[in-house]
Amino acid sequence: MIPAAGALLALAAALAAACFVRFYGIAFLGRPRSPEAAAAHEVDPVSRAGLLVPAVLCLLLGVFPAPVIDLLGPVVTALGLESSLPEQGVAGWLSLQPLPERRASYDGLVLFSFLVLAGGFTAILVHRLGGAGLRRGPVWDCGYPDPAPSTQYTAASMSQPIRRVMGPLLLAAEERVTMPAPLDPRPARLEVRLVDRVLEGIYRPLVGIVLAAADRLNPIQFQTIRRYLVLVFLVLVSLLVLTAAGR
Amino acid sequence: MRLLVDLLAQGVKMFLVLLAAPLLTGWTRKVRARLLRRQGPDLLQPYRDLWRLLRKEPVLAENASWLFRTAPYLVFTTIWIAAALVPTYATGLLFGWATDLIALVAFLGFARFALALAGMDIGTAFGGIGSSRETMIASLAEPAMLLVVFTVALLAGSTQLSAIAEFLLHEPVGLRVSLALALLALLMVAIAENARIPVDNPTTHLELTMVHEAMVLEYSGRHLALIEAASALKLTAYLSLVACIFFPFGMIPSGSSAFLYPLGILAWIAKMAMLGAALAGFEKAIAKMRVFRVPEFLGGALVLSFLGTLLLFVSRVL
Amino acid sequence: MSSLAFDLAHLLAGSMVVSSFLLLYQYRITGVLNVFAVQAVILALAVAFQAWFQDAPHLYLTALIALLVKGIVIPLALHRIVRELGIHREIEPVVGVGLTMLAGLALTALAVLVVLPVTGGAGRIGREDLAFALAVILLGLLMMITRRNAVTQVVGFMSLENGLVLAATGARGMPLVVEISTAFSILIAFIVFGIFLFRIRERFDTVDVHALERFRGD
Amino acid sequence: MGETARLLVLVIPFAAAALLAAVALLLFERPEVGIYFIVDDLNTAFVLLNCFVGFTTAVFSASYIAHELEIGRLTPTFLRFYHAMYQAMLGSMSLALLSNNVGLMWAGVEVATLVTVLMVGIYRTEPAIEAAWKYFILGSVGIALAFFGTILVYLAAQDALGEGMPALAWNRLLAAAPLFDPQLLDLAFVFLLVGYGTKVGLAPLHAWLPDAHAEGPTPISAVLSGLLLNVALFALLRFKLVMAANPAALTPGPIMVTMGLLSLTFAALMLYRRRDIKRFFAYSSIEHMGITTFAFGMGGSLANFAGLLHMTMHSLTKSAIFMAVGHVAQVKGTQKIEALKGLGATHPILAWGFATGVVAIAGLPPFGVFTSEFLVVSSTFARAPWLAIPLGIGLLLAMGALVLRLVDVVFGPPTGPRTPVHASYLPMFAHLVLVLLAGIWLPEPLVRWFQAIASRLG
Repeated sequence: MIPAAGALLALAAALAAACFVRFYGIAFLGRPRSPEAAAAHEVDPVSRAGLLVPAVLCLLLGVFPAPVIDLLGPVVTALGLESSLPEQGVAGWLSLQPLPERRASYDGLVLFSFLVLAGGFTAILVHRLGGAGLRRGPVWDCGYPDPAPSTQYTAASMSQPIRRVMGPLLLAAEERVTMPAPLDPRPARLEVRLVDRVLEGIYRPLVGIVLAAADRLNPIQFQTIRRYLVLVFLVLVSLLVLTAAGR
Repeated sequence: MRLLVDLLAQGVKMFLVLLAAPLLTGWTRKVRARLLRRQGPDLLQPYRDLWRLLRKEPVLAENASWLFRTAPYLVFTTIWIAAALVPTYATGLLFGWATDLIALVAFLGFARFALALAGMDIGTAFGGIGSSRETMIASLAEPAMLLVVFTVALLAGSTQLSAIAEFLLHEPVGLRVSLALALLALLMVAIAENARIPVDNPTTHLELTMVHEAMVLEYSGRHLALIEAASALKLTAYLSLVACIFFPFGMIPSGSSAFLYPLGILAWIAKMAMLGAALAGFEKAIAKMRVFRVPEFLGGALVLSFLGTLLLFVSRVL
Repeated sequence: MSSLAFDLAHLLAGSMVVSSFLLLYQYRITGVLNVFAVQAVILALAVAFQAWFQDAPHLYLTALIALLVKGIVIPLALHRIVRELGIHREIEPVVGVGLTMLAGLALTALAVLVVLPVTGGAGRIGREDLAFALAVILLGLLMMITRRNAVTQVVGFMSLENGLVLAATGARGMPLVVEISTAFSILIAFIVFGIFLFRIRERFDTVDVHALERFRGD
Repeated sequence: MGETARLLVLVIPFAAAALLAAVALLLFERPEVGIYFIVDDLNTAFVLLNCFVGFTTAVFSASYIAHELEIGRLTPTFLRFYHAMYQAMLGSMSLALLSNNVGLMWAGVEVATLVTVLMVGIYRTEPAIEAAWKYFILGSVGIALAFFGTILVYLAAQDALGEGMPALAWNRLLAAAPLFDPQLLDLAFVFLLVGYGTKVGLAPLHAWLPDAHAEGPTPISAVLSGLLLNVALFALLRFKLVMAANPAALTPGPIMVTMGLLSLTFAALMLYRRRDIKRFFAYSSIEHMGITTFAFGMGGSLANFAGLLHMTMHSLTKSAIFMAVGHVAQVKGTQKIEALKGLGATHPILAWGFATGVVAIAGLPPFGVFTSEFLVVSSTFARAPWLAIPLGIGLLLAMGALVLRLVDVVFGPPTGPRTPVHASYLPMFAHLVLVLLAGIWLPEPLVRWFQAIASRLG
């Protein structure tokens, strides 16, 4: 069932992309949504470096995967997994070959250099042909006059299409839109109810059982001394009977 | 000398794709118009549009950030490389092994990611509409696309495009149901990805229905030119992908002499024209769907591709 | 001689068990105290006999301690406390007397069943003493279970300790150290129990274990 | 606070320190085995642990009791009574541990019980009285049964070792064990298990433990759950050794394993409904004693090693937690968990000490308790895999409850008084550092020492 797993992986990747578009878009792009956001300013270089260094490392790892994989090879075999990736450095141009040469190969370096070359070429060509002029003007927005920042898409609205598609399946999400009567000035209401199937299905019953058991055992704490002695007595007698019967 | 020829062949392929893309869009518009019994725009009209846009000065919104300005270049370059790496008229070109199908899908995914971000940058409602719907469509299209890739890769034994093409060219594959299903799924995904009629109308500016257009609403001047070129290239990439995998006739096997290349190019152009016409015909035959019926459409693609893989998987096992 | 000695030991141990049954039977608290005193006297006799039989002089000392402390001092002190606390009233055992008696019988049978096949090694008197001692212990425990009043619970505990002393003396040559510690524990038990009773009385003027348990620590 | 009281408060740590120093000497030079006293691998470990925790708790109780005097919960007369009883308890526990004569050991445990009964009742409030009374009755019944068990062992040993003192000397008992009558030994072990089991606080016999911990002064709870339970378990182990030496006798393993599992699961479930913080940790002590008994019942050198390690870790961590709880209860003036919210905001050091303790006792990785629990579970897997399931479930239940309460107490909006506590954090953090150290790296000599004991434990 490798294909099914592959499809799920792709679905995961696509959803991750959607989630990061939403995250980056809401956080960094568009017009400031609150007075504090308007007053936001850049952080000090040190924390920016904290962000930048790992990002650059990721890029390098993407472009030169072979050396890293060679490093990880022995670790994988040490873990006892019998097959680690074949030696990478062999097929020139530092290309990555997860499987024997014909089956699949991907070369980070070549593609990245292609990207940079083509990008530079287009930029120069476009600037030479079309000039580098730039003019700033008010937002067009299909002619809608000066839209307020609140018309921007919020996090909930960004996820609304995906929630409608995936919601009922994964999260038992229900959306209810209550539109007021035609003449009624009251605003429409959108209620979204997300039910986490895993939480409801597995964890809540488990916790229920544990607490029920705890409640049933709880009275033992409040017994009289006499009843505790009965417990001691019963343990003693049962053990005696056990040893007597044991013979 | 051999290396030089190969390099030349690769370079020709890249620029051929670039030049052919606007022609393809022009051709599809021409066929669509013809089907509606009207004259339709000149074949070269897309070139003139691109040229005009290229020389116009772009007008940016006040709060447009650096991302808005760099996105067009990013999108255009990634799609151009993706299109360039799909084998068009010859298999086994110099940089053929540099990428395989999964990397290609990832490249297209990256372009979509950058465009969606750019769409949100201006902070208007339409940008949000475009990006959110685009991510929804992507989240369904990508798995379907990958399943198609798996079907083909399982059959051909490799995920490298040129290897697949060679395999399908020479091996007696015979009539396989899973290939037909994969073709259908790939077509549906191509339609969704390129924002063609049933999923999204490329020419419309009706706010509530547009997906791709909503993201690029704020672009103008040379940025818009790049975006338009990119979408044209994307269409070419998808169609040449379909052609390369499912109709590999007339592709020049690697290593043959340089004179055969023009023959290969001609075959490729014919295939492109045929597919373009088919696309135009299909677009005319069907009305645009409501946005929230698109998931069913793409769900159908997903099911088809999954069935394709399953059947193939089963048949290989038995 | 041995059969006479055996009979005498048998008689004394048996009467200890009978006194435990009597304790179970009692309704009134003064009755309980008196029967406890009687049991202590029987215990002293049994220990004295063991001392004579095993010709181990130190057992006489234990017999004396048992007679004095448990036979005389504790019952008198308890009588005084009971009079002070004014709790002569009826003490209704938790479980009906009939059932308690039945349980007592079962326990004695169990004690005999458990001990006799086991102690093949020790002399016949030792085995018998042990069986009866175990019976007295179990009956003492049974008494603590079936009584609500703090005083009768402590008396139950005391009769349990009587069983212990009987067992200890039954074992030939048990070093004196153990006897002293038993006596020592009885003493401590008495002091602590005394302090508690006073303190209990001081606190909430009743000795009914129920009153004790009104507070429910959680 | 009177001059004498301040002096007394200082005397007690020095006395405990002297005792610790004396005991530490045992490590290097062991007196030869006498009729009354014996010093072997097994009890040096216990004695050392006892005296160390006794010393640190003495340092803690110095500041704790001083504070109690200030707020008037204790009068100076009771101060002297408290310190006298503390020394008596330490002495009797050491007597019990070091005695070769089984009767003397019983007497030591008996005296320790009676002393702690008095200490639990020291506040003379209504709940304290009831707790002390309950502790007295159940403790005495347990001790009486244990005494009867000792008599039975003496009877079994009589024909092999003759009469009088030698028949009670433990080392001779161990040597002559194969000759004893196996059925008598089984009977004896039943009484010993029920008797000392009550003192160890195993599930059906545990009733006295939660109330004794909750109502007594906190240093006593720390010593009670840290040391007294270990001493009782030590006595049980002594007799388990004798039983193990006699092949014909039925092995005590299954009974101990069942009682261990019973107390583990029972205590873990009871944790969820406790509202008094000290009673909460008392049940946690029952749970950990259950795990230790389970490990010793399981048998085999790995399980015994794990049991020993777990007992040491438990007493260190639990006494550290009780020290933290003591200060928390003093500062907030109550022991109800609802009223102890937001400790992190008001008393950061105390909160972090408490949090580390609870994380350690819950058996989370870096700490020693995790190492020992891990060894117990892996040894269970090795010998009886199906037993590991209830064990695992019990551990998870307990961890859930502990972490739940931890969140209640340390985080959230602070409630109740914020008076800073001038407490001695030294002993608490000393314990936690030791437990952390044991979690990360067990020193080689300690491991060899424990292994030597474990192999002999059978």
